[in-house]
Amino acid sequence: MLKKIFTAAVIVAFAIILLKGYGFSGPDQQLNEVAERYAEKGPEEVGAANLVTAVIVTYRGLDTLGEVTILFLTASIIGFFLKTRREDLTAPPQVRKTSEILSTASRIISPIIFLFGAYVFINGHLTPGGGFQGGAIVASGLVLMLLANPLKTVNHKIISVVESISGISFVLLGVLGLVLAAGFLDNAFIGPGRFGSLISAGAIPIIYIFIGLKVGSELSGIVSNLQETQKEEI
Amino acid sequence: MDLLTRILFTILGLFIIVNWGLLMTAIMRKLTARVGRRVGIRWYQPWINLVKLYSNRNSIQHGVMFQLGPVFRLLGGVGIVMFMPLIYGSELFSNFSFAGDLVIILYIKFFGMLGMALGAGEGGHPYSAIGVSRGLSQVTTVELPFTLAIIALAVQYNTLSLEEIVAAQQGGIMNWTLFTNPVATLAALLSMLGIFMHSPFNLHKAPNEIPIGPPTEYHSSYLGILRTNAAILHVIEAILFMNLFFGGATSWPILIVKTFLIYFVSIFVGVVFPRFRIEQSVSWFLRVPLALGIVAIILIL
Amino acid sequence: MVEPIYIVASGLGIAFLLGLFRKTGESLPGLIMLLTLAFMTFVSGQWLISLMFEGGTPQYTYTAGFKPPFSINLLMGQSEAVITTMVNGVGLLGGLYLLDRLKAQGVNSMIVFLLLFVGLNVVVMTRDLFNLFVFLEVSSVAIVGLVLLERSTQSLSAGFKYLLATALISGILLIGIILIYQYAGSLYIDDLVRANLTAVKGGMVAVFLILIAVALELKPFPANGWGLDLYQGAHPGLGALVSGGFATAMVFVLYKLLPMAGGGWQYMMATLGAVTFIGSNLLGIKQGHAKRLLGYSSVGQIGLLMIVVGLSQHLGEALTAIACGLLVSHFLAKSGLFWLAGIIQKDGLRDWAVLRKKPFLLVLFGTFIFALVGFPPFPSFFAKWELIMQLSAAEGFAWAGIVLFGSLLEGIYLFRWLGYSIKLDHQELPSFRLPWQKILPVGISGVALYILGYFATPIASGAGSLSYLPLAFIVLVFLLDFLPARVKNVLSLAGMAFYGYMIMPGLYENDGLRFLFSIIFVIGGILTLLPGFAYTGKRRGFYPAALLMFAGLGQLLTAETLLQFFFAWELMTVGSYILIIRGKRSMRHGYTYMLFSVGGAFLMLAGFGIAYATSGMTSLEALGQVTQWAGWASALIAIGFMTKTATLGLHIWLPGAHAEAESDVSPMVSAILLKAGVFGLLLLFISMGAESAGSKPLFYVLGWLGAITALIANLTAVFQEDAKRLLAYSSIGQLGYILFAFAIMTHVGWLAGFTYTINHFMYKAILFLVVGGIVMRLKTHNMYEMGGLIKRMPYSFIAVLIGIIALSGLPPLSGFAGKWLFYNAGIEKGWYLQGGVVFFSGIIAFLYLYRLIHSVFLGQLKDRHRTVKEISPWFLVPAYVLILGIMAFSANPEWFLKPFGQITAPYFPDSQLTWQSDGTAVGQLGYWNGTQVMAIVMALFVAITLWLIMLNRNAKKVKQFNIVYAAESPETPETTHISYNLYAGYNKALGVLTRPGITGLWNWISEAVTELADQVRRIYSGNGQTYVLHVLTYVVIVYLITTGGL
Amino acid sequence: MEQIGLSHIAITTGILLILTGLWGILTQKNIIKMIIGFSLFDTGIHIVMVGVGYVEGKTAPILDEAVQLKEAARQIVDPLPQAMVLTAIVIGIGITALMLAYALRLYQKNKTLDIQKFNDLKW
Repeated sequence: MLKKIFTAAVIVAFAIILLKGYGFSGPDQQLNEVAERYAEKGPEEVGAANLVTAVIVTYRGLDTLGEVTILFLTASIIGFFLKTRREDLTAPPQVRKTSEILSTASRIISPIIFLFGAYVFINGHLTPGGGFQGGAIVASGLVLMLLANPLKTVNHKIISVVESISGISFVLLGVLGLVLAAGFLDNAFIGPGRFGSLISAGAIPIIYIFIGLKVGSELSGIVSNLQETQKEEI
Repeated sequence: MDLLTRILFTILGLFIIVNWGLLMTAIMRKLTARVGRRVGIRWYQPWINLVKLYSNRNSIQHGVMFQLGPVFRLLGGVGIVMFMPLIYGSELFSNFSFAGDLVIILYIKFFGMLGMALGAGEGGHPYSAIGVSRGLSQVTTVELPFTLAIIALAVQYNTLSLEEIVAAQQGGIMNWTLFTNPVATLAALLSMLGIFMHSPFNLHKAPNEIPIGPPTEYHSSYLGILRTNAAILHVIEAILFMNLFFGGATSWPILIVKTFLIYFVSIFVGVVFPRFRIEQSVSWFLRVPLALGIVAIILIL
Repeated sequence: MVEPIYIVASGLGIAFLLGLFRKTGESLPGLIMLLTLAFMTFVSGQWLISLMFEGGTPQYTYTAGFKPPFSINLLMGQSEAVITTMVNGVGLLGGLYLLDRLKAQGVNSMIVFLLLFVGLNVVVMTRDLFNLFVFLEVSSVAIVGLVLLERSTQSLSAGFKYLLATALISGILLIGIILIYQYAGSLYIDDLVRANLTAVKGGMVAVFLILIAVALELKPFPANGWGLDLYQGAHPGLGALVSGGFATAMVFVLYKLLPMAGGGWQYMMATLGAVTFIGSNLLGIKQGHAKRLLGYSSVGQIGLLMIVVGLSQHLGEALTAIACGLLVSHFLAKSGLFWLAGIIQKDGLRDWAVLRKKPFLLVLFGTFIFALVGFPPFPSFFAKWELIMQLSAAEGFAWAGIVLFGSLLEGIYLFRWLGYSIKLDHQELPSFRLPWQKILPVGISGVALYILGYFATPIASGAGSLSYLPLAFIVLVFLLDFLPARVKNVLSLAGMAFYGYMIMPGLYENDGLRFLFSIIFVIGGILTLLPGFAYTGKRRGFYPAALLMFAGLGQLLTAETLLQFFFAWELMTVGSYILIIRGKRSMRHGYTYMLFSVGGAFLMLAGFGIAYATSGMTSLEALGQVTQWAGWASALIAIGFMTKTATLGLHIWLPGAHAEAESDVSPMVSAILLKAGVFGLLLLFISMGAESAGSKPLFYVLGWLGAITALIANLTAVFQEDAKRLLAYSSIGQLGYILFAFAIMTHVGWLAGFTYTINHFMYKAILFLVVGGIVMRLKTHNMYEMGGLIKRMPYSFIAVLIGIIALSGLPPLSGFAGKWLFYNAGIEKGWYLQGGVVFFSGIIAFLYLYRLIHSVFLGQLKDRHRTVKEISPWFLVPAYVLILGIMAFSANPEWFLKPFGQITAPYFPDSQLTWQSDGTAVGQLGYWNGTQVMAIVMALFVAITLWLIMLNRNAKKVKQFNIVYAAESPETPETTHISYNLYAGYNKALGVLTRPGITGLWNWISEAVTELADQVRRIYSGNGQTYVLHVLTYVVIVYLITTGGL
Repeated sequence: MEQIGLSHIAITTGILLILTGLWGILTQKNIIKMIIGFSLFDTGIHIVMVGVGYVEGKTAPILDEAVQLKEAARQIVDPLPQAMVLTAIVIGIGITALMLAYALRLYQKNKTLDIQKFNDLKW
């Protein structure tokens, strides 16, 4: 009890610190220097209609690379973390049967989900969304499939090949930016295209496709690994 | 003065000291016996003893150090004589005191003690070792108040030369250290009791327990040397005190009277008090005499 | 020149590529991973060389070519090059080390490994706050992943706790970043530094949150349970990476971000570092688990670096050098230690005794320990020196004190550990495998420490022309350690002789004082090396250590600057420590010796700091130019030296150390080594001067200290049963005299001091040599087990006899000169009571000296010693050479005292000793003619001896037990030889003074510290949730302290 | 404060979520619940991030028909926090997944999810 009171006191103190930090000075009425420049120069420098994408893929491309790396890292860790006891698996797992509706629906919806995911990451530079969102959507399709058929095993080889190839491609595109254009991850080594159309914003759509594939395969890998580990438990 | 004359006079002085020492020993033993209602020895008994010891032909030895023990011992006693000015104002009887001052006398004393201890050690008798350990233990604490008194004197007279100390005490009894610095004198006199190692501070040879202590294994001429040395020591240490505290001596008769009286003090105390155990005597010297010694030092600070 | 971005690109690309190799076996991916790490190391190393040595310009890398703050940029500057090289280097070596583990876990683990280093590189190079966050997360996640290399429950729970804590910390960091963006509108660190955010109300909180998060990543005490658990639970290979790689990078991040905040915050960071440094090292004292201990030590060292970074504004230009020196030492040493832990696979500190089976690992272990504590010739030594100097120069004495105190605490457990591994009694020592790829990284770390130490020398002020020549020779001897002892002995003697030839003529010309000590150090060194011929076998480690000690001693004399002096001092300490701990039961004593040495050295260092600060000089003359706090400086330095001279209170290390050392080591450490402290004190005294008002009380106190030391030590010596212990206490007492004599600070006093110094060197060497020789023959130290050996060892007896006569100060031998000078000096000075105490101690010396010679040589010979031989001539020869020295001094004191007078005259021109034409020395009070006394005594001796021989020419030698024994015949020597507890009565009366009160005090202190450590460490309950609470509470409390309220 | 803006609501909500998450992390003994706490904590931070980037009365930073290319700077909200929040979310996902994987293994080893039971390493 004493500990809880203490904990509460600490949290309250922390809350006060946060409130002081935020200050509630009222929202900004205009953009700061950095954002203003993104808004003004972004379209011509990067050529992406979605400025968030421009920031993510180009201005702060290294963040994105790191972000992809973290997912990749997590997937790899979970891969070697959860996999090793596969041999111990003796009795075939007992699973509750899934409902007819779910399994039927998944067969219909899954391809649409995959397609939707692909759409989202291909159009990342134009519309809300992008590689991550698209990848997540793709992975959610896989989750649906696994829910419908828990005994289904995913082909890890394909996943890892897709994951690796897209990862390497991302890095290589970045290096191409360095070699052919102004710097690492510069998208301008491919012509800018027409602003607002699908083929625009230089290498961004290509990068986003790889990111999408990578994120999708990584999330899928994580989910399927977790799911397989659970199978041994049952 | 050439070296030969000096040596001859030193030997003469030594001869007088030995004989006076033997006589004094006899007188004191006689006195002690009378106090104890005994007859006591004849006055010439010490000479008889010496002659007997030196002429004893039947002798054994335990090894080189055993033999060297008495040599060292006598060296200690004679060494003090060497560096001690005996008669004030007499160039002839100042011996070799030009080679060293009071400090050398203080330290050469230990030479004999160490020699005795070493020789006794090789004798291999357990009583010897016990006696030595007791004797040495006591000596350490005896010397402390004595040293303090000497420091007080050295400061008082601003010299460590015995000759100069004696010189400073000339010209009347009131110039004696006894009166100019009574506290230091008292401290030194009390430690003197330990220096002479008579009762009550004679546990090192406690006759009833470890018959004669360190020299247990010594006999014949070895013992003769030790006895000779004892006679010398009694006198020469009394001379040391005389020189330091009682104005020195300007002639042999004065020397004899003064040394007798000084020596008598220790005999007197010995007759009155029973023997101390070693831890008792050690602590005793670290109490009263040491306190006096420290007071003597504080007075000169 | 390869662009720095390729470090990142290659790492990431290869990591992704490795994903394709998941099914193809592990060897190829392993190789690729190592090659990639090698490439990364190569690139950063290339930049390092270019920027540091070739004057290259820093390189900015802009994402997509846009300038910051609009894009992320990476900077490869000097510091970045250093740090990335270190990080990548540890990655390469660590990868090699962990290769078999990684292979066993599959390609995925290699990916994780590689990504850890990609993350760390970006963390170091990036100049964008959010980017830093992202790649920090990459590193943290990778670490959490690598925890799984070990699959125990322990490592799992450790990893999870780590994950919980870092998730919270990164959350806090993220909040800080977004707030920063809100206020500054930029994430570019340089912008943020310019923005002066702390002036804005909320901006201060933002900066606070970021800095506190970075600080928390450094695992500050006490909010670091999760970090410690990780160190303990994870594979030691990972521990090396976290400690060597991650922590290194994070310290740099702190350095990079701290300028965002103002000065007050930097002090806050330094304070957090100080708390961590002290707290963590304190807790280490109680720790018994090797890896966790390394964790404590790591955290502590990082705390030290936090102090350095926090106080950077006071360190000026020295900052980089200091930080790099500390960082690189910690980095190499700690990784090396973690790797060692992985090789021997023992958790208990005591089990590290197995290292003994592989001496070269033991050497490496010792190297790491010494490097961590900051001994020469490692970079940390120079860095710590410079740190203390700069802190002092900025009057940051409290900080200097904290640094030194924490280092001392660290030394406590590190040296205990080293002692265990060298000497702990261990029943069975299992052997262990040594795969080359595990040894290689450790070896490289060790060697790198030495090499970098050499190059780090110029860091420190006053390094000047520090000579590494003797060290090079020692390395040579070390490499030849496989040769038999005799060959090495010849080599060592040749080296010593050459060294003497190199330094002594110069000293003779210029500096009598140093020449005098060079006689003790060099000639004494040669004489005490001679007994080495009595040993067979290889005596591994002996010669390098002995030479190290002598090299240190020699360099003390040639030192011109404070640093050179301190360098030599520490070399000597290391050498002597190794020598001492070689003894059979020396573990505890070597340890105590080391602790006192380290403590003393740190006090000295603090004193030097004050001297440097107030005089602005680096040369030894600085000691005399202390304008402020002179009393403090002198006292600190004096205490430092007095730990070496074993003055009362600081003496408890000596008896055991000297007594348990090997037979030929005891004379080295007793007769020679102790004089180093004397030399130091002399330098100090000279520079203080007798007349300066501030120093008088100090000398007065030192005089009393010397007197009391002499008294208590001599008294204690009286009651010893162990011959070498007796001599050891005697040394303490003699050093007390020496201290007393020099503290008198008059001409005659110094003459007495020199006389004692040179005499103690001679007779203590004789006594220890002979007693050591006897111990070798008899295999016991206990005197009551000896007796009657005069019959078997007459030459030893004579040597000891002369030794004790000289020691006791009886005329005519040389010891008397000391006594005589004492009387004159003491009375002249007016130190009557102290003088009385000293003389009393001198008389007490008779007791133990008699005990020594009686119990060993006289009395009854034991049955089992009837056939024992005379001690080895290799012990006797040096002893007799020294006897010649004593005899020369005794026969003609002028030869010695006049030069002493010349040495002393410049410092004390008044009241000198005058010499008459016949050789009589005349002081203010007394006079003394050594030559005449010698002649008189010798003449008397001859005469009496002849007389006695004449009288007793027929004396018959009798058998052993033929003594007057109350009509019985004693048969066993054991019952007849009175030796055990010889001075029982004395003990009853005065033994109370020798009760080990001081030892008790030190024991109490050590127990109290240990108990404190034990209580404090209970905050690490093991509960991950509590750890998270600690983290949050830490944030709140630090906030409260920095802002003074909510 | 003149009026309660959208961003204030978002930020207050975010902070409340952060605190709720912290309470969960610090008081729940069940590891899964702690992980949920972390998710809340993360989500709270993400909301705060978005809230900070919001500029009153402006629209998403996508230059389509709704936004004039020339007037973009005056019509859109700050795109940077949005980019950052995306990254943060992904990182959060990674960490959550890792925590869950750990929870799984911890449960398999000790058959418990009580955080207090995993204290064999201490002091």
